[in-house]
Amino acid sequence: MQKIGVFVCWCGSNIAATVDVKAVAEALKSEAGVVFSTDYQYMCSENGQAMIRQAIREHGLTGIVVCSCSPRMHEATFRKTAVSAGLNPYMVEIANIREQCSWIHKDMAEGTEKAIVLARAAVAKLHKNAPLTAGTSPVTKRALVIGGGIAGIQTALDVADAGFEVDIVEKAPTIGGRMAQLDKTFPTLDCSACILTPKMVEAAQHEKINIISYAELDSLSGFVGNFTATIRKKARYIDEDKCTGCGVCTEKCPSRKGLDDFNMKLNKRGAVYIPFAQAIPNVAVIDPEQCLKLRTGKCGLCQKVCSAKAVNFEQKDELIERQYGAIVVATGFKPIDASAFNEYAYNDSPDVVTSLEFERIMNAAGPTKGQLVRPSDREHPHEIVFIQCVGSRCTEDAEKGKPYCSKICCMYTAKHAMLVREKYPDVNVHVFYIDARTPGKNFDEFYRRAVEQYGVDYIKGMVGKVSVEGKKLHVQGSDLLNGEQVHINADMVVLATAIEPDPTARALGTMLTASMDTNDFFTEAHPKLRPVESPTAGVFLSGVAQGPKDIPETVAQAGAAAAKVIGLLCKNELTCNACVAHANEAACNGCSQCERVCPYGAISYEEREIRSPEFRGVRRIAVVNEAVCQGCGACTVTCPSAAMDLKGFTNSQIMSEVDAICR
Amino acid sequence: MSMNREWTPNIVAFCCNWCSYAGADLAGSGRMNYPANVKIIRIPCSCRLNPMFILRAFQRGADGVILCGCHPGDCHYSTGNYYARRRMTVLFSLLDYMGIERGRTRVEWVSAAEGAKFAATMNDFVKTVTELGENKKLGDLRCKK
Amino acid sequence: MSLTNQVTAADILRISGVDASRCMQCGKCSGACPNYDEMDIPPHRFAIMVRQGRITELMESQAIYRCLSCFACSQRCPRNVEPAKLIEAVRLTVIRQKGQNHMKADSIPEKLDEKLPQQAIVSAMRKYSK
Amino acid sequence: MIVNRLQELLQDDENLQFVGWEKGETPFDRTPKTFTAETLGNLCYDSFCGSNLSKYLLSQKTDKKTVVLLKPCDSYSFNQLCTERRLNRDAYHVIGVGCKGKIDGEKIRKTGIKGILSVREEGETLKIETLYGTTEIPRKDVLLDKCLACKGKEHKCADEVLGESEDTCVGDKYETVAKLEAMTPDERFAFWREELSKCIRCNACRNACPACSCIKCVFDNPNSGVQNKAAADDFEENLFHIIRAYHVAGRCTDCGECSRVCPQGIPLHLLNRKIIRDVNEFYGDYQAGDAIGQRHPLTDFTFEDSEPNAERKGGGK
Repeated sequence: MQKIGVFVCWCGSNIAATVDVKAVAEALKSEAGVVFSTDYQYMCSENGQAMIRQAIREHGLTGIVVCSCSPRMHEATFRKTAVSAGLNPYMVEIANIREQCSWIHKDMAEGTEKAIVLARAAVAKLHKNAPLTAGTSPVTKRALVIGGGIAGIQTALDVADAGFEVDIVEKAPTIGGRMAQLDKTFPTLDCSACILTPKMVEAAQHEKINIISYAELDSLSGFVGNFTATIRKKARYIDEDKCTGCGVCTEKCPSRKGLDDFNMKLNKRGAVYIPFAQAIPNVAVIDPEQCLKLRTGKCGLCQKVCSAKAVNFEQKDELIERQYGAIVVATGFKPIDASAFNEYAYNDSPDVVTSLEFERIMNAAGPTKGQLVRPSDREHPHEIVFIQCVGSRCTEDAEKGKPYCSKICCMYTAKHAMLVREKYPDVNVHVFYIDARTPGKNFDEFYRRAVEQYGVDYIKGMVGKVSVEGKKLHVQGSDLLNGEQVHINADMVVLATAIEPDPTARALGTMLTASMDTNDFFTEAHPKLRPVESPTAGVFLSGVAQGPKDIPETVAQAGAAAAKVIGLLCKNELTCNACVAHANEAACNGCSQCERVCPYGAISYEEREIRSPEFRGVRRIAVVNEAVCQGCGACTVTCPSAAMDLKGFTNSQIMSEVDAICR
Repeated sequence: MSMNREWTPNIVAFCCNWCSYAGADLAGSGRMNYPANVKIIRIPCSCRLNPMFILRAFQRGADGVILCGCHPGDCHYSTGNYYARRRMTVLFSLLDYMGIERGRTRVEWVSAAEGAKFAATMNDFVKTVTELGENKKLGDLRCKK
Repeated sequence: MSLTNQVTAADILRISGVDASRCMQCGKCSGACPNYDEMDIPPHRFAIMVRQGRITELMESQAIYRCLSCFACSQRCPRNVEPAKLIEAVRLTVIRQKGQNHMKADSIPEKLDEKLPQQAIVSAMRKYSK
Repeated sequence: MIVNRLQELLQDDENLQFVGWEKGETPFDRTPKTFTAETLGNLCYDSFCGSNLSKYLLSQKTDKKTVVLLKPCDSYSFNQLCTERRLNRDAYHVIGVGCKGKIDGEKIRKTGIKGILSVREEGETLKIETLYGTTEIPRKDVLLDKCLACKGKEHKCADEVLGESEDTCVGDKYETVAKLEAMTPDERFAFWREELSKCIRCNACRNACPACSCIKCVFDNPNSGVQNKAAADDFEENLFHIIRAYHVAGRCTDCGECSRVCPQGIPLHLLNRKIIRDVNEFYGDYQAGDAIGQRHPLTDFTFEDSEPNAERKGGGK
């Protein structure tokens, strides 16, 4: 039997004006288990707290009920008070007689009656309370960043600068990501490589950063602070430590059939290649699909010409297992496949290109050395049509495309249009757009410059059809503002294709038990207040993996994610939530239903020796990882045998409250 | 004490800790009136509400039971209210099927900012249950006549 | 003959099964329309006018007869609004009210010209006779 | 035929055990039973083997490989128990046995036939030997109620199938549910009070139900807050059936055992069937036990699910 003390607060006149506090204290004296009951003007004041401490000691109280303001206000205060008098903090219950009683009722009798009921419910619950201890778990002081684009690089740099080790896992042979493929960046038009490559070098040279390139996460277990990751480092058939990046092998390779991914497959490359000049690591990689030696056993020319003896055809995939305290998802995006949009003749003409392809064409290190020429005949174009929203803003039930706005296309199209007009004033540029969306610092000014200074012809409306007519592309579209259909004979058409999460994201989300939306973007823990955290503790989000965004936003989010990671890693141990679920092994069926509704993947199962009146032997039992459980209670209701219960909000506690209220 | 007053229903309101309980607090800070016969029980999430709690409340004399939780999509635990929504849909339909008036059970999504909605919801719910009158059925839906 | 019965946007929704409010006025339909110059009301305006309830104007338009029913607009629409179905629905309401055919099978041969697509002839027969 | 096949299996592994039915004391009784090589001769399979062996398997676990006979409808329960990890699929050799609907002994009695000695099947006719001579009744007149809501002749889980099956479903199985939904709340309440007041709390429904298979029932669990403590707590007594129906929601395969075994003839399956109908209507068609590993609708959700408050006549449409 508990020995319970009841403390009724006046809160000045806030409570006392509509609740007869003395009558409440008096009425509670007759409740079973209540050995002490009193009232005071301000329970939360130092005097009030001293009164509680004294009562706990004098009467040997095992638990206290404070009838006062909302527990959201002072529950923490009174728990501390209890602790300082030697009670367990979870032996405190609050009856909310201010916000949910005195403030909403005007009649004294009514208010007093309700306050008594609320206090009784708190006493009834307290009878079933048990002391709880929040567990702790250690923190591995190393972070894993998945994805080596600008988002991943920035997060890694910020975390590493705070003194923590970071591993970047990048699936491509080099870090750099999409930003490395860009020519210029809006709205400042500075060269993408010029601002990215120094960061890549900084990451490579940082003593706390370890870049694991050409690798993917193979499996993951554990929980916040204690993840164990297995990383598959794919065979690149080149010894990374020996290769000097001299590039001799890439020149000598006789195979010339591989498509250059870095240049959006616009040109061919050898079977052994370095993605681009500033690649990091600056190490070659062999494409096993194209390599004659690996396919037929004949050739091996690269091995002969390599003075560093770095070529190793025997290399195998390597599995690396490491411990991490935090994981950052920075898997980025890819443009959607434009081939579904054949109304724009993407499949019919090489002169219809996507924006990222156009980016490579405009880039001095690209397939045309930066010369704006038509891919079909390498001739200089005179009329270019840009089409925006290709695959963006489509309804869910449309046969193709994405329902969201890809956010960056308006700006990069303005950038492309401007760059073309600046370098080649003889080229006419038309942009078909639905809405020009330019919210961002200096964004609208940038777009207006394209129109006003560079004379780009913006046409409000969509293109209905592009058809190949001889060497020309006949573009037929709407000019909604003029109320007419326009026809343009263009030399090139550039499609601002929607962006989508990288295809590896879905499997990664499953591995991390990090929730995703229907478009495979990672979901944030709270859309406004916790935008860089996944609901899964210890998993953080950086860059487009979470939703479409441009470079400045990505860098800002990368820094924010890093701050969250640092905040986690600088702790030596984590205090877990004390109100966690717990399975009663004697009643657990091991049926797996609770596991299915757990949003955190906190429930697993183990075979356990059970000795109960109903069962003797080894049985499958649910086990809750207390470091991961957040205490929502979804599992407790799914459990048909009530084996799963939630500490602090147990079935019998809530039942007792119900009984007290309905008495 | 209640002898001289006319009958008023006894209402149990289960509120999730993160949105609706805070919404109820906000109704209080805003001094928005709703009847005193609404008693709130705090649960961590709407998905913690076991149908047994509702049945128990009815059986012990509650005349109406309402669950308030975060709006779908805003759950603190990300998915709890989606499960609660399905569970309550099925339960309410079953109770209705057994003759318990639908008006005695309700789910309402109330955010931490919706103090006014909380008060309005409670006023409306109390009105509905008052019109239905005393709940004699569930306490009486027993195996022996 | 005047169009006496009031036709509402809801009627068009019911007949066509198309929710015109989903249209974002991108104009891709009108950009795709092969008979744009003949349409006094182009496809994208059908969507917005249905949404605004301006059905009578649509019923009095020439566009409902000039639409080739090639379905290019419906096929291209990124939001599944399917303007061709809206046009068809408006045309149907006219025919139902007038109680007569806009075109008779006998009058087709003289209207034929060799550029007319096969589909337009088939569609015309289906559209203009009850 | 079945026993022959089982003998064959014994030749490969003499340690096999078999779960089937055995003849009971009355002409209609068929009791679930585990057989060994020695007792296999007592195994019987005929038109009175209505009971669902899936649940029985839970109490018959051994290290030995078990051969189990499942009718098409039993296979759903078997799958569901495998989904819930209560049974290990690999531990069983499942023989799907043909079923053309099982006979309800009660229904034969209710026809007024007295002094029954034995029953013989001849095609679609039952020949009943009584103390007073032989009578005949059509087989289809005395099928179990659950057979009239047959889920089909397909075995959802079987390593081999012996014999032919037939879909004996007649009419709409939701007919009675719909009829109840169409009543006023007071009429519905009266109906259920009338039915549930017959309950003697014998727990036969709980014992027979393959979904109601908790190792420790919530009503026996002191931590549940609803444990039955005799007269001190009438909660269990009052609300047992609602809670039972809710606890098997999404997991009930509609096997009909609850009503079949109820000595008081309470149509308990009408509660489960209502939930099944609702779940199908709200969340799309779902059949518990269709396959192993399914995620049932109450442990799942979509963002667009309907709201609980929506007004539905009698909880129906």
